[in-house]
Amino acid sequence: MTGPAERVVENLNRGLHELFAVDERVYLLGEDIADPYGGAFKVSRGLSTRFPDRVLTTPISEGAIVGVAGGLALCGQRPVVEIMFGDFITLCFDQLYNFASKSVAMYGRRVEMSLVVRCPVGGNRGYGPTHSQHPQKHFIGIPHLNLFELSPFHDSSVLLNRMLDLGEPAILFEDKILYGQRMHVGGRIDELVGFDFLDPRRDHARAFLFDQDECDCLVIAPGGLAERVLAAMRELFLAEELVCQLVVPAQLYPFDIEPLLPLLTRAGRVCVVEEGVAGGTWGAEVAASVHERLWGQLRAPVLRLNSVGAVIPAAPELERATLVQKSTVYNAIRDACRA
Amino acid sequence: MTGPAERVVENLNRGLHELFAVDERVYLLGEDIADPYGGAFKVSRGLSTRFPDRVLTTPISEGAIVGVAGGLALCGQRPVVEIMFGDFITLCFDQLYNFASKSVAMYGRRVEMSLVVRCPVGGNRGYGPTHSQHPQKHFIGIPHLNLFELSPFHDSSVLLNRMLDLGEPAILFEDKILYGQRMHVGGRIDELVGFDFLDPRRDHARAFLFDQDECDCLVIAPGGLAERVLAAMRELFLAEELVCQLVVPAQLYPFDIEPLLPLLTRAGRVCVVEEGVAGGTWGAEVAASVHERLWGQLRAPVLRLNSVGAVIPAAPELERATLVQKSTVYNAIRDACRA
Amino acid sequence: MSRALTEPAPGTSQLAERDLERLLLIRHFETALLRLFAEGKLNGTTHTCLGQEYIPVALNALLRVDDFVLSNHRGHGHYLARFADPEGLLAEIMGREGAVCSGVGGSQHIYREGYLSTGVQGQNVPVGVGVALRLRQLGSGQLAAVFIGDGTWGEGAVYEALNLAQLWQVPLLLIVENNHIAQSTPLDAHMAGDIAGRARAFGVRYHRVAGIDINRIRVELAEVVAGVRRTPAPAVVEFDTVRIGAHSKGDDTRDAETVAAARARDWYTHYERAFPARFALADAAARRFVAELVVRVERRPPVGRRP
Amino acid sequence: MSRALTEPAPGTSQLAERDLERLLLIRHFETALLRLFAEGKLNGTTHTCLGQEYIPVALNALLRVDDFVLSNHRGHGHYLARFADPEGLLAEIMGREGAVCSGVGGSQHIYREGYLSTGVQGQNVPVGVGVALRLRQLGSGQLAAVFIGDGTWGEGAVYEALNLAQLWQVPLLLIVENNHIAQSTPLDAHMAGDIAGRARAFGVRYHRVAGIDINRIRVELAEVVAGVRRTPAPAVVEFDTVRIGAHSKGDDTRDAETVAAARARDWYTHYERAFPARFALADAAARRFVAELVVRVERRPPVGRRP
Ligand SMILES: Cc1ncc(C[n+]2csc(CCOP(=O)(O)OP(=O)(O)O)c2C)c(N)n1
Ligand SMILES: Cc1ncc(C[n+]2csc(CCOP(=O)(O)OP(=O)(O)O)c2C)c(N)n1
Ligand SMILES: [Mg+2]
Ligand SMILES: [Mg+2]
Repeated sequence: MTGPAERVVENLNRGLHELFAVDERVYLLGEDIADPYGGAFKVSRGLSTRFPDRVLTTPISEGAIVGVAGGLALCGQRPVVEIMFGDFITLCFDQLYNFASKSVAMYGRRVEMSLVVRCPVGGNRGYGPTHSQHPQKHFIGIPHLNLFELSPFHDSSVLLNRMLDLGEPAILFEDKILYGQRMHVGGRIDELVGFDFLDPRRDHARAFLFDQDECDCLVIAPGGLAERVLAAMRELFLAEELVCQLVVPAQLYPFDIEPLLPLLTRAGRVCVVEEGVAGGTWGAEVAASVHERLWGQLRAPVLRLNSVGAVIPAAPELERATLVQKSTVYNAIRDACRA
Repeated sequence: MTGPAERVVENLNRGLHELFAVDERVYLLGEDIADPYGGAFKVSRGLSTRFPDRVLTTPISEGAIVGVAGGLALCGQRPVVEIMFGDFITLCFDQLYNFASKSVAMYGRRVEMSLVVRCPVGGNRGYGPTHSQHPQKHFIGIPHLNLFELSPFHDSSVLLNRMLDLGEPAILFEDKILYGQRMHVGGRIDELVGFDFLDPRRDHARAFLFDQDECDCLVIAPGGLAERVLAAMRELFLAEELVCQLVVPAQLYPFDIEPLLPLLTRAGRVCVVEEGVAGGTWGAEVAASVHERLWGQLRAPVLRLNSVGAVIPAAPELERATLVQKSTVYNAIRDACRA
Repeated sequence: MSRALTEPAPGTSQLAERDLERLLLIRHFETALLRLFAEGKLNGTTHTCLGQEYIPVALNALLRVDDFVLSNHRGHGHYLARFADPEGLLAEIMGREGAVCSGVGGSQHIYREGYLSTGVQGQNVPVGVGVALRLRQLGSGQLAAVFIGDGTWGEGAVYEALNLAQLWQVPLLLIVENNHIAQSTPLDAHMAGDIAGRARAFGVRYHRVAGIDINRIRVELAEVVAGVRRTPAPAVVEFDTVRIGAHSKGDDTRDAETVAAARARDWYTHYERAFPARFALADAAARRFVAELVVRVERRPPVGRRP
Repeated sequence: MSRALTEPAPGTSQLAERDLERLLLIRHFETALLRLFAEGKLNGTTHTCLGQEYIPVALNALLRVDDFVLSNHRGHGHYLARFADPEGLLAEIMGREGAVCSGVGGSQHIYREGYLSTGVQGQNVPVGVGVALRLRQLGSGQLAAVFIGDGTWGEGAVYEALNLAQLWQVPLLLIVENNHIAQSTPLDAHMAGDIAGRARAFGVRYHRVAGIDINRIRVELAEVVAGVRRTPAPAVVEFDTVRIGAHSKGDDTRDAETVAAARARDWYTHYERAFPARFALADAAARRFVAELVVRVERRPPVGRRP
């Protein structure tokens, strides 16, 4: 491999291009996704030019668009929907909860419903209270609705295919902060940190410090937090000689804890990090599962890190102080391990 | 007290009448709530006749109705919204998430937003997949959005006042199965079981077996499950000599665990029961908190009971087998305590 | 018998045997449901289309077998007009073996190839646009037929979908059964303006059907439906109709006068008056058929019972 | 100078000093924002109303101080036309002390008594109906003025709210700034039919404003606005207008011709041509004022910085 790796947004864009090229059943629906605009975050660049019949730029009608996707899925097609800001997926809740996911099973037989809703989420970009949230947790635990999160470890092409092969609706949450970051490839992040996958499906990426066998703290975090946690990991090692490992799952729900069990058993402490605010979170769910599966084997309860439980302010310094940052992770793990 | 206690639906109806009579800022908005129909579950009976200007029967526009309530709240009024079936609160998600709750804080100062959304929820009534769900968990962890559940222990008049006094939006989930049940009053449920409250605010009702000091299992469950858990409690005692206590909180989120700590410390086991399916639930959140607060003091991980993770079927036998029943609670607690 | 009762009432011409049978099947099927409810043999909710049966029966002849029908909460008639399967539907509603959706869906959630119903108002319109979008691409002349009531125009989803349908020129036939009431709320309390205006606002073709004569309705609508297929383009067809029975089970709180006015428009009475002898025969046969069907289905074991 | 440039352009009459000042304040305020963005001094997003400034300035004279304005994502002009507080708004957008919402809301989420903006399309119409419902009950002649764009008619919430507004006869003034584009999507790709038809579909009074002459607009709308208060009843007022700049920051992908056509309708050019001397003076003053304002606000500490 020569030159720097692709940016995440390039990887995602390429993944979509590949998908469209090989599968005529794939559609993209969303606001302002047509060229030359190519979507608010440029993820759909070039698609409408190459595949004009299957790339439909829409009015501002999030709810109906997901309904349309449901109709296409019923006809055996494979629609992908882009919600411009994940915060607006609130407007699609009914179609996802009461129609698309329900249809898989509520008619007494399995009705295949392949559809993916893509949602740019997250803060640290100064977009303010209604354009910066992490709504993931509100969609957990809906039968037949699958949740994924974009990551710099997981190739988008593989991921999108996997999601569309489920025969059930899925949401892909894409932390906006990722778009400009580089993908990690080849098992090596830098001279200090490598990565591999814990399962044959390559669902769980695991980043580790080279030449360190121990693990003071196993951190579980979705893709958007990877860089912040990696930075904290490096610093915890260099400044505190604390060894962390990071697991980044592609699929958040249903969550497959099995491949993590050996690591969990060996780790002194377990920490789950999310950018969303606490309360009914994915992290709480993971924590409860870890407690159940490792009862009596953990040194301390799972450390749950979330952003401050408040509205996300627009002003940069206020926003930074509200959201989980590298320093949040660093301080919490240091304190927990030193306690 | 002579004669049987009020039914829960009567208590709720009376609570609303009292609210309207003393507070001119209170409104009720909802579909088919006007007399003589009085709402799909008859909760609003008589209100439109007595207070025609403030009881507004609406078109089928759940999203807009909650938006209207937001506007009234901005003007210092105190709207109550009835969503005919809680399953349709999905249509109000945006107004609750991105407007009503956000407005309390996103303008940099506190903006009082008193509004209550009432949602009949739950199954065991044969209404089928889209009219029987428990959407509570999807609303947990939204800053400034408060979640409550109706119960046979908590007087509705007190509860509604408390919710409207928050100055923040709140949702009242009302398990439909409760409407026809009797309120519990006077600290006594029957010859075997009594109840009291754990906190001065009377948030946490606690039901206990008379003359039993030990507690083999402390059950935490929202109001809709109270009768099922009480029935299991009686049977566990009579058939297995297992002593349970039941805590029914009125407020689900934010959840105040403090008043429960003494009980939790003394109980051998802790069990959280919900009718909703597993995954990102209130129960997982409570379990995670219990594990954190009682680390090293519990005999076993918190036992989490949920309905089968599936769509809720319409046919009575299928539905019964899917949802948490008395027998689910009985069997799980017996097995856990005998393990 | 007076002349008025022996001659066809205004607006009722001779029905094809099959149409009369279907009409009466739906009527007696749903009357039986109400009886079963009263006897405590059914749970949940059931929305009968008493008074509206002629709508799906009239439309069915204009639909192709490969069209996709998206029905709503009041869908028994839509189903029975399209499929000769009263047994599968009754079993579904009663939760007995042989249920078309294995008892999971119940009255409001039915699916089989080319047919689907849902219980949440407004949902089916955008879904129908998605189906129609696909059908447009197939270029096969198929259409998506979506049923909604007047009250469902309260839902924003309907407008979002109508806008998309017209922008994308998809073959969507939006059938509005305007029975002038939504549950307990009369039309003028839930709708400002009218349905014609709503279609016009989106530039969507609109046709209003006032009568109950099935043959005439088909003539009236033939070109509208053909246009949806041919152009393709969406169309809104509004039926001015009446709900004779309760919204669900026995929850009718309308005053006697209103109900009487609705009953006066019942196709049943009109056809009975128009063709008394023939009608009586067919009516008795349908009654008998349904009575036997109920007995047969009731004898079956509940779905999901493990022996 | 040619005659065409010295005489008032068609549709521009003498402006009151205050109106001209406000127009130019908004223009230079937003131009400064774009500069700050380009310099990397602002984060997130900012939607300027370049070309549309005359709308809130014209309307403001028709609004009472006790009316409630519900603005949207493109709200700087709405705010500046109503409140003499460019400093509070700039501080908000820059995240500096003195910010009208303490830096929490930012460009899209502004609140002060009688004024509120939100960043999610369509949300403010039902909220406005709620406000208007309360104002109706007060019987004080106050109204709720809600601003939306053409693209926002994609949201079902708008229709749900319009239906309620007309059913309940509340004093809602729905102001539609139709700049023929939503972000990157031209009107004909996002809207079937038109806005007039939509208002008519709900029986709501409708008025279209084509020109940019502030005095004439006020005359045109005086009776419409008075009617909203007096009856009370909702009304839709559509402004046929142009977006001169990008949707947000620098994301304009329109072709040169389209942008040129928009610029040709810019009130700024027209007023400049009509009253060159007076305009130049006021323009220079506004420029200066904004430049100084930026310097002043930039010097302030960021909100929330703990010393
Ligand atoms: C989103 C939603 N809100 C409310 C309901 C409850 N509900 C079922 S049918 C109905 C009335 C529908 O009226 P209309 O569209 O006129 O159809 P009709 O019942 O008259 O056939 C209502 C309010 C629902 N099913 N879905
Ligand atoms: C629900 C929702 N969907 C999408 C967006 C992103 N967005 C912001 S402004 C805009 C275009 C709005 O167009 P229009 O209503 O015509 O107003 P204009 O920007 O032209 O003033 C879009 C799509 C949003 N803010 N809210
Ligand atoms: Mg109706
Ligand atoms: Mg626009």
